[in-house]
Amino acid sequence: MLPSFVDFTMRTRLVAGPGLVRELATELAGYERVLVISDAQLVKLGLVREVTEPLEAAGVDVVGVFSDVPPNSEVEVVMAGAGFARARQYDALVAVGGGSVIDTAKAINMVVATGQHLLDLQGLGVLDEPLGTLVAIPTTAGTGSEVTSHAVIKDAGTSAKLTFTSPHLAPDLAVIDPVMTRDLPPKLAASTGMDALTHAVEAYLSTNANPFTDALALEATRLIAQNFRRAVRERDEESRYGMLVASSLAGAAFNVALVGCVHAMAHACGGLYDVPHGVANAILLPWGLEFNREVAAERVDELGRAFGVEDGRQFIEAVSSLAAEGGLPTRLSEVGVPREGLEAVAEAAAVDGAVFTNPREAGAEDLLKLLERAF
Amino acid sequence: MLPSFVDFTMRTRLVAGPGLVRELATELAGYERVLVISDAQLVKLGLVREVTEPLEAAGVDVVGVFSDVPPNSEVEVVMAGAGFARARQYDALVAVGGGSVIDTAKAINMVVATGQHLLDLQGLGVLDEPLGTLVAIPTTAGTGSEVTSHAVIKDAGTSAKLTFTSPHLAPDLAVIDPVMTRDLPPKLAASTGMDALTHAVEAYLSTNANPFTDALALEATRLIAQNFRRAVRERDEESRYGMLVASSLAGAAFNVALVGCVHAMAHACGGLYDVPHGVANAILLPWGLEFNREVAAERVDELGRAFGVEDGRQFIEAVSSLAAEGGLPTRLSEVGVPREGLEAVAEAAAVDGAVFTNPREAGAEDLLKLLERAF
Amino acid sequence: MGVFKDAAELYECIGGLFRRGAEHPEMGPKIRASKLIIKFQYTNPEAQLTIDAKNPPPEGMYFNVIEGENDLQADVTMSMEADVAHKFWFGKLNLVMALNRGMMRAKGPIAAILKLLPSIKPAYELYPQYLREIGKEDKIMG
Amino acid sequence: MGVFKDAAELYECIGGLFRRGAEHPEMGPKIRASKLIIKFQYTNPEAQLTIDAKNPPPEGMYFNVIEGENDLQADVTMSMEADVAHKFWFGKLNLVMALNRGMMRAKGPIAAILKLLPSIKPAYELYPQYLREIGKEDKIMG
Repeated sequence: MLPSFVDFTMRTRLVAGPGLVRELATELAGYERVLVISDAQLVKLGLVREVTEPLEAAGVDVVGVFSDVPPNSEVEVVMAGAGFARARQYDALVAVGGGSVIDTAKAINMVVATGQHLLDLQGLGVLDEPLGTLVAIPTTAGTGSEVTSHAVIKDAGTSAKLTFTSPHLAPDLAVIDPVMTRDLPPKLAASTGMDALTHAVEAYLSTNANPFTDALALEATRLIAQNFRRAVRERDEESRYGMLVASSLAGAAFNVALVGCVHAMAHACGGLYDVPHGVANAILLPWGLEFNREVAAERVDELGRAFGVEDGRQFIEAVSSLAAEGGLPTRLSEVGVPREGLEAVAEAAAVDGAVFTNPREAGAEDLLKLLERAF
Repeated sequence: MLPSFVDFTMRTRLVAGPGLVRELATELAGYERVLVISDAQLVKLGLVREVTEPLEAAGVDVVGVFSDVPPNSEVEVVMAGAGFARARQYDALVAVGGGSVIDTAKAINMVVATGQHLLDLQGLGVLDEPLGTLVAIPTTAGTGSEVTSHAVIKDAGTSAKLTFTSPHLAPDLAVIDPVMTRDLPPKLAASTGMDALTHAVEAYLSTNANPFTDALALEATRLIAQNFRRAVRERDEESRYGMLVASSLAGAAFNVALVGCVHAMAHACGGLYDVPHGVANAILLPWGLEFNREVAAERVDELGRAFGVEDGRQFIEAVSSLAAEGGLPTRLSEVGVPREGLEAVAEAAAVDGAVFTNPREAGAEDLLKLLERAF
Repeated sequence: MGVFKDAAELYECIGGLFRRGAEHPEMGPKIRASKLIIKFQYTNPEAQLTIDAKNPPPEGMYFNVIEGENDLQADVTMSMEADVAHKFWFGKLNLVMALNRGMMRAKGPIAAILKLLPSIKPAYELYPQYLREIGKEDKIMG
Repeated sequence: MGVFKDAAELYECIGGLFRRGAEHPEMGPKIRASKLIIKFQYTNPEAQLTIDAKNPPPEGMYFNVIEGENDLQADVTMSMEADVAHKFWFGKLNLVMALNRGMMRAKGPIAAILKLLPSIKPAYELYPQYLREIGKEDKIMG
């Protein structure tokens, strides 16, 4: 049965290939001055140089590198980045980094184009006009932000995670190249990989899912099954490439289908106890699957088949062992969430936007039960 | 193994749902004056009114309906349509029709925006700037033109089919509603449906295929297997909806992956002997599959599994019987291609653009053998 | 054309629903607790309703309902066609989907609005009931 | 930087290849038969080569190869970076993909160009051979 309403687009043009960052100038033909957004660690590792050197060799000016983006970007960082950008002349922004860097670049792009403060740009459908050209080059295989129209930025004052959504936020170009994840530490490869898998799974189970998002989510699941272990342990180019493509596929799926209760709980664990997003997803995904299987058994089976196992039950087991093999914690008690905090996590998760597209209605009590099991 | 270069985008925003054309004004919020491109038959059947009445009820002006598009549109029709459009003030073009109508609207959009003659706009990457807003509402489930960046227009003078390709040609919005195929005669439902299946199959086997296009092509194949027979025989809303969504999925896949030798031969049969495109595809698809299975056995098996059969061999049989059950001719000899014309068809197909992305190298001699078998 | 012939009718129907909500023993306190000022901008017909749960409400109500333009600083502004709003209050519109489809635009912290969603569920029964009471059965969606 | 230091070097290498092609017993007649005028616009360095298979060719050649600007009316104009052209003539670039990726732009009937593709295959061997002959081994792609 098809859903009564289907909606899909992927505004971002994605190009992927080993060594592709060296050809960025070709993809950016017509652009002469780019401004790079990144973080200090990536500058240190030489990954920013992997992008800027070939650009400069091809005659494109790199007019500045804003490398002050922290792991969870904040409103003030965005405003500082916008100031940095305004002081320079450029015709394209190039984000080199993980989700935080890419989201920051989206936000900077929005602040510069509208002339407004970031806090005044929260919402859905706030932007009327296209923004400046934005290129996203991910250095983790997880967030999918390189192809989504969402950005999440923290308000340091209130600790709230602010959400920005607009079709105009989607990068114009995403460049996927495994060279950019060559230095990814195994734990980060594992946690970001579990984030990508969670995107695929929750997009597929979402009440907003449709044949376009289903197709991409299943393909992402397939690629993750084939590449996750090697990308964490052997870190060879082929498996890292596979994980990056999988992450973008999952991003394109959840960008439209949205996510579900696992993300709702992970957001709450992150907001209240600073649990890294991928780690929280890895811990909670099996429990969320168990919970949703009650109403979506066939779909969980289908995910299992895409993953290369026989059914949904085996899939849940496979997901658990994947996270464990990736060296990730498997219990909330291991990552600093106190038992007495579970109720607050459940309350916050029950009103998180993600919970509204979960296939099974999930109130605070339901979520508390899941959190207790995952504790 | 992932391809060494992956490329994907779907610029068009697609929305689909039964009854959705009645809500077009919601999707077009901010637009006040639309110009409709269609054909006389669709006007007569009242399908154009299905679109225009709710628009007008919602206060959107329909400033004109250009309904002179023939089944295989021509350069002069486009230029006349562009003249018609220039004489009116509008802020969006709405194409209501099959592939010929949608391609004509793309071409009119291009001529109006650039001020050039259509013949001067042939090529790839010719357009530098976005065109005006274009909405495509398909009335057949086959061409996928509502989501592609291609247009094919006939040059009546030379009988050549001219190809126009640019990301800017892709419609901004595709509106998929099964009400629009309610009057589709069974034979046309069958031939256009086989066209959609051929898009999915050839995109999946193309040398340009990638995980994004693979995912969409397999999902299209799945939906066609589920809906084709019913959409032809019972013509119920659900199966017509399924075929329309499948056709758009296949369109999004082949828009990037392109097609193969079946299309190359079908183009030649159409150009030389006026064989309708979907009919030619239906006749030739099993033979093309047989030919390509030599180098892509696993992929043909995978298509078979998506179709709901066990392997590639069964898939080829299923494809043959599907066309026959749809009441379509199964031999070139039945559709006006003379035996002595096969060589010319093979020669033309061997230099058709589509043949360059076929997984197995296909010269004129190879194609001639296939055409003889299909004769 | 649209469901409401003019702003007055919209104020009578949706405004009336909001006033009922402000007196509702379940919904009232929950919306009050949000301390939000939410503006609803309608088109076709043009109209504006404001829920003010920040300033002190009138006697017997948990929050203020204001018709027409005003100078209050909204935390969240929701913009939509009046028909979309009408549909929404029957529980017949998925808010997340409506926002994604661009049928509604939200300016401000959306999370704050989503948090209220579970609280306003009683309104979906209240709306048809209220329309019947005021003799507007013709507007009830099946 | 790029493969060719200036237009003169590009004319020597790619222009030279074209002139060899114009004498080639296999490629020459096939291109001649197309009767096309094809302009190649290069950037980095800026340069232009024209294959004119419409007007009578010089003695011993099947078509004209013209360096630099000219007033001929091209049937097809191909625009690309000089480095992309260099790569193409080693057979290392899928034309369809290059066109899709925007690495090459083609103005005019693309079908006419695609039809020539099978005919020009010998050029992919000829190019490195020719570069070696003129002492430009350093430009040969592995």
